[in-house]
Amino acid sequence: MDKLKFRSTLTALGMLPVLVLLAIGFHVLSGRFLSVNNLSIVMQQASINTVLAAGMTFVILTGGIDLSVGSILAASAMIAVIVSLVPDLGMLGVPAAIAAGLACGFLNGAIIAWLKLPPFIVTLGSLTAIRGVARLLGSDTTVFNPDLPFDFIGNGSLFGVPWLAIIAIATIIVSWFILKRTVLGTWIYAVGGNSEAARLTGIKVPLVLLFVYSMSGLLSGLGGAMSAARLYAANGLQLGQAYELDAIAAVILGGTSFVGGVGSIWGTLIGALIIAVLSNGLILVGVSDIWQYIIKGLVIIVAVGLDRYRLKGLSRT
Amino acid sequence: MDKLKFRSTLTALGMLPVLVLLAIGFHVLSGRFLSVNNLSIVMQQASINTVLAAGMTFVILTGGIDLSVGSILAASAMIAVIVSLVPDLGMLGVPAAIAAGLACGFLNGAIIAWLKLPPFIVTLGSLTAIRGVARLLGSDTTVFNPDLPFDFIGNGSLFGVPWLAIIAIATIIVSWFILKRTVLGTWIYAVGGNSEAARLTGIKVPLVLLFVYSMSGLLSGLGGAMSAARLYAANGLQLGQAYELDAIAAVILGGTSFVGGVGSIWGTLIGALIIAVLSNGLILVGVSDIWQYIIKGLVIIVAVGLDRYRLKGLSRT
Amino acid sequence: MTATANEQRPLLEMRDISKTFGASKALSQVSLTVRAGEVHALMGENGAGKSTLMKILSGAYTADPGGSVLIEGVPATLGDPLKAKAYGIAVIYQELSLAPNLTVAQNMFLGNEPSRFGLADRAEMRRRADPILKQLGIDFDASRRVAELSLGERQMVEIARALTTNARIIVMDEPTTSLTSRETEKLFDVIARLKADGIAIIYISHRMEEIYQLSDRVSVLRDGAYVGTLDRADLSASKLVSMMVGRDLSSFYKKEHRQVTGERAAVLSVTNIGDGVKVHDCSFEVRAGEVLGIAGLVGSGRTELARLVYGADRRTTGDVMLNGKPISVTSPRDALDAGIAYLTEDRKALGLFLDMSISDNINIGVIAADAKAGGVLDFARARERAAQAVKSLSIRTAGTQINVGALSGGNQQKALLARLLETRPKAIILDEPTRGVDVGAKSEIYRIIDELAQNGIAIVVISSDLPEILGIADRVLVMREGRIAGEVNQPIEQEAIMAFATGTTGTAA
Amino acid sequence: KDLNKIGISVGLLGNPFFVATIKGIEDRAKEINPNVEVTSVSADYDLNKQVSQIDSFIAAGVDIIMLNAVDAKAIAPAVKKAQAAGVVVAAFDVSAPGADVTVMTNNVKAGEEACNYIAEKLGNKGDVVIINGPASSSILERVQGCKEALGKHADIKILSDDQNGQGSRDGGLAVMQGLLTRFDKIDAVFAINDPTAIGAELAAKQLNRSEFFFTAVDGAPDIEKALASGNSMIKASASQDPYVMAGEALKLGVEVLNGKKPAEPVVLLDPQLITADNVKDYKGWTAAR
Ligand SMILES: Nc1ncnc2c1ncn2[C@@H]1O[C@H](COP(=O)(O)OP(=O)(O)OP(=O)(O)O)[C@@H](O)[C@H]1O
Ligand SMILES: Nc1ncnc2c1ncn2[C@@H]1O[C@H](COP(=O)(O)OP(=O)(O)OP(=O)(O)O)[C@@H](O)[C@H]1O
Ligand SMILES: [Mg+2]
Ligand SMILES: [Mg+2]
Repeated sequence: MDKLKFRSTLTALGMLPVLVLLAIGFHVLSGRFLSVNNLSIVMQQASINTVLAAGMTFVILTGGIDLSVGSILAASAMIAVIVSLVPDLGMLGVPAAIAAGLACGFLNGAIIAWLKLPPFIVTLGSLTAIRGVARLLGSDTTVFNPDLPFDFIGNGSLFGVPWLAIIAIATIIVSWFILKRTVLGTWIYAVGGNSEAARLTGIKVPLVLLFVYSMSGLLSGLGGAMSAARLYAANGLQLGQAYELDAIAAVILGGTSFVGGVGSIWGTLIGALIIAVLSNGLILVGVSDIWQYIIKGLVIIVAVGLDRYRLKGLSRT
Repeated sequence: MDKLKFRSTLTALGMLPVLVLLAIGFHVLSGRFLSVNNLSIVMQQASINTVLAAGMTFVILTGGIDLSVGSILAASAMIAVIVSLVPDLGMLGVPAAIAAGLACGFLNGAIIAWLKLPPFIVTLGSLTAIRGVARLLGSDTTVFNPDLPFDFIGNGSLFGVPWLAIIAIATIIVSWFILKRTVLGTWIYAVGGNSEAARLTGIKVPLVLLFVYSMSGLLSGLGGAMSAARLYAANGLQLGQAYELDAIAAVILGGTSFVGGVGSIWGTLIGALIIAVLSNGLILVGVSDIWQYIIKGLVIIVAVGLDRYRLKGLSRT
Repeated sequence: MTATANEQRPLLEMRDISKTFGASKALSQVSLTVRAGEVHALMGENGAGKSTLMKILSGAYTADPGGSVLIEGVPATLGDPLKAKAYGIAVIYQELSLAPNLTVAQNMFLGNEPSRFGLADRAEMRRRADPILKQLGIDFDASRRVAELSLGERQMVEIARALTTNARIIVMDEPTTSLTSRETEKLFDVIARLKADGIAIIYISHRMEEIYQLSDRVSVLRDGAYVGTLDRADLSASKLVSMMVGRDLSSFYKKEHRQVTGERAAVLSVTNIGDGVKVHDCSFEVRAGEVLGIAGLVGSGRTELARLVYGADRRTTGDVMLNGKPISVTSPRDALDAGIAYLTEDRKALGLFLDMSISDNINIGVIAADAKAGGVLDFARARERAAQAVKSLSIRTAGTQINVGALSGGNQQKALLARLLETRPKAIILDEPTRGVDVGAKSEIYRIIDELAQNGIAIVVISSDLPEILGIADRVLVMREGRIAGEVNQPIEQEAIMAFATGTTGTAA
Repeated sequence: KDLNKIGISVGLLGNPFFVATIKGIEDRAKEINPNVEVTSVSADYDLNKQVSQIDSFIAAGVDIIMLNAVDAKAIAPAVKKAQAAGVVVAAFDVSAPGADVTVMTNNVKAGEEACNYIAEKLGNKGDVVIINGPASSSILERVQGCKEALGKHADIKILSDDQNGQGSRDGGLAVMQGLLTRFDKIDAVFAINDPTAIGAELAAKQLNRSEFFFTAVDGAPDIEKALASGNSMIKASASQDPYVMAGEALKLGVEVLNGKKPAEPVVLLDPQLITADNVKDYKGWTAAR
């Protein structure tokens, strides 16, 4: 029994040991990593990816994938800044961005759920199409608002904790609540575990799919607003390129299975933090850009390897 | 019986109707698309992606994924150009590139097959790490060789057919042969269809996985040589960025299932051609860059949608 | 009882139901009438269309237009599982439909969760789950994940799920295929109670004795068409069989002609094998031409034992010897090379390649040996082997190039068996070889087992079907909690086996 | 204040142009303090990434951030943040609003020179194609300069200016293949940078089209060879000197660090048009210095 308990604790911890190891390693090497200041920077840097990865967790739990998060982020950020330029209504930029993200996600979900097309192709299509829309929104230039009314989101902090980080944590908590405490959450896991079985028990699988892609879109929209608030600007072409890979990496590093049905949102948080710590730590240590690539790649592989090994040592199957 | 036959023909045809429709559409709009000259251009433009997608087909048939193809292509192209600069041994650039690709693929395969780590994370890691190596190879600059000894590969043609296209077709034929005519091919489908059952029937699943990732690496290496021959140059950072998405899109457009076990290499060829026709056709018609994005994205979705609809009209499930 | 049932208005009427899959017709104009409070058995060969008919009832499939379904005389629109549920129809599916990543309790209430304002009420779920599990005599915890359960245990969960809803009609599509007599009895108790409450039960099974024991009426399907209905009073084996197969089927499982003497050399000997978790310290040997039965309750570790011997899982202790020589088995490949073959109990998940052809499925184990230079497939040889196997095992199919997934259960099982036989094994372990297989195919599989034994192959048969074990085994080992609890020799008695299995007599023999 | 730590963030490392800028910065920095620690990172044209890098540089305690802004407008807040943390920001190649010093090529002029050359060579009459690139300020300015130059001549027609060659050989080749099929006659092509021009030239050679010529902007090493060979269709490139440019930016930055305000916060370096005739005197990006 003790062994069982110990094991389940270790499993739940997931990649946390790797994260801690990395943090300590970087601190030893740079002498600055664990300063309050730097930790707040890391949290900020992780925040947008965390929010995207939370949405991605929903999607991957159902066995799907959402490649369009970066493009949705770009389009929403454009909308956030454009709306923020409207006199007096500037604060509406944030809800506008979120609504735009939700709309894009809903569209993805509708096509996937009702037309039953493969998520990879659908979201690859929208990755491209929405990128085009994002560029169109700003006539292919940067839109900029130095007096962004909601800039506190991007650069302010509450009791020393950056707002960006607070939003990210709140996202994780809400996601956790949905996944683990509501009926909908169980359905999401069920659809990922065996979608045919879910259908046979009367779960409306299309609605569940619609929900997860909408959620991913909504959170990408939120990410867009966060990005706009951080940068006071948005650019339809450059913003969010390849963000889907980082988001997916966070989810998978966090132990969520690609085939769906297995995983936790806390794992995703840790995965996102690992990615941010790596990026920040390597710069702090003064590793050159080229070697950053190489080291980052290897660390990702080694981290999952360690994780596998750790679990294997415990079970025998 | 007749209806059955008709149906199976249609299924085998896959996306061919979409391809034909696109080609005719572009020809009507531009009046030039179907010229011999332009078709040869399209074939050339499709060729590298076709070669990558062929390797990707092997991988996806086993239920895996290879995100590192673009990076391997970049590294191999660097090697091709660097070796081509060695006096008298210049022609060795091509085998060197292929060998380098094979080595990278073998590494991916070894980690996936023996350490049993998830392919997405492993190849995401090598996507990053090998990108770093590619940059390192050229000390982060463009290497070029205006007198490339094997430039005929990239720019020459045989009886009017570009060498690039010939290589791509040859790759497809060899892949078809392996998949459909050899024992190994049957094993690949078996592993993708049900890897646990494959293990229980005595198939050495790790060796099969090792083969498919090695194959994908080898073909990425070939792609690198082709790219170098075409451009007389290589750049470790820029070359091959996001090529994995195009390759995967070609495979999935071609009807290969993401969960493995179902699909054909001819479908992949058609998928790659659709992507190339879209890119070329939209330029020919004079659509602006922004709208190219939007239209491309929508066409991809609509194409798969049409395909689904077509198959649905025939069966009732 | 039949008299009162006869007078009742039918609870369910299905009229002229047809179903087409692509180009093939699975059901044509089938009608079925079920009354409240009766157990209505549905019989037919593999592929007769029983499951398809039930899936139409449950809304998993939509029927072709033309037919109708009436519940209490009122036309019902089915066509989606939720609607069927609203009409009070619950189904225990043949192809288990559980989400392996969820817990037992979550699976039981899937789509039906006790909740407040959309929040899952776990306490309530447990409160409602526990009595149902107890009723079925389930001793594993409701918080276990289904992925960790054995096949038999999963089947119990599937049954438990049907009892969570207040259904008026419960369909049980082969609920006992992986259950042993103890679990089956529990199920029968539950069925009796449901019946008393006026609930109609449609019961599908290939086990004749269950049909005799349970059913009030029996309807028979053949090749997708309705053949007829028998009242309990008119029930007889020969009548049923001839309705099902359209011809007479003489006796099944005979073995008088086979005589195994103690002198024959042991082919497969296993000593002290164990994995430290589910199997401990098991030893046995099988002689040439002998059929060794392994019995035990659900979850007693029989499958695990077989997988250890076959090298599918890693063992921590023990040795395997073949023909007196120790062999090193660390993977299924090693076992096959040595001459040990294993038939899995879960043919869909662990056996067949459903998207591949029958020929490929039969040949997959030997294509490498048959291949021409360079690993090029020998199509002619493969075709020949497949055709030969289809003939000698009488696999009923339109051709060897169609997907194995399109075969009925019994024929799939024979195709899988054919694959093993192609490897020419010296010893063969059959795990539930007749799971979900109809009477005709069953007797053919017994005939094949018999032939193999006569050819001097050592055979181990794991089965939850006690009559089957009694019928074909020369000697029976009984497992309990991962250990061999005892051995039963001729004459083999059911009581002796059950006593060892439940632990009511002394320990290992 | 001493110069101990420098952080460099450029749009895309791996472009030889930026490799030269980094070398320029390192060489100048070593002259000032041989033990200086230089960290260079690539923002991959991602503003979010660049802002993160700037944050990390601030946390790492650098003295100067050498900034090649991914976005000439939107980088402003990050620059302000760095300065508030006491870090000097020196921009090069792309302007960065509020930066302590900025040294860049006059991109409008570069476009102008390249296209004046076209106009001159065509006798102020003909059909010109512009191969565009990613919409960054320097590229927008080059196209603007080019259009101004060509716009002066009523008989010069611009056939296409909205195709994106991605600023790479690869993209230039693919786009040019399409354009050549689309237009039967072209008189000249302006490519927004050298790799695009080289890729486009490959397309022309492949299709046996030679009725036109190319000009570009950059003066990259590969174009030197092309120009020197004499048989290239690329006739001119308005060259920049990244090594000098970035080195200059660092020098001015160090002055700011030492409390000396620069006379002119924005220094525009004039491009030099290199052609087959003057290429042998051109000191390229990779030249030893
Ligand atoms: N999804 C499907 N697609 C195509 N054919 C199917 C499908 N499901 C069933 N069939 C076919 O319909 C026929 C009836 O199958 P069904 O599963 O109803 O048989 P069954 O009587 O339940 O047999 P068993 O006793 O083996 O369970 C078979 O020929 C089968 O191959
Ligand atoms: N993958 C697994 N993970 C954890 N426990 C498992 C797993 N598979 C089986 N078990 C457990 O191992 C025990 C033995 O299972 P096994 O399948 O060997 O039993 P069995 O006698 O063949 O029963 P059945 O008749 O149900 O197939 C069961 O208690 C089961 O819950
Ligand atoms: Mg059935
Ligand atoms: Mg079993």
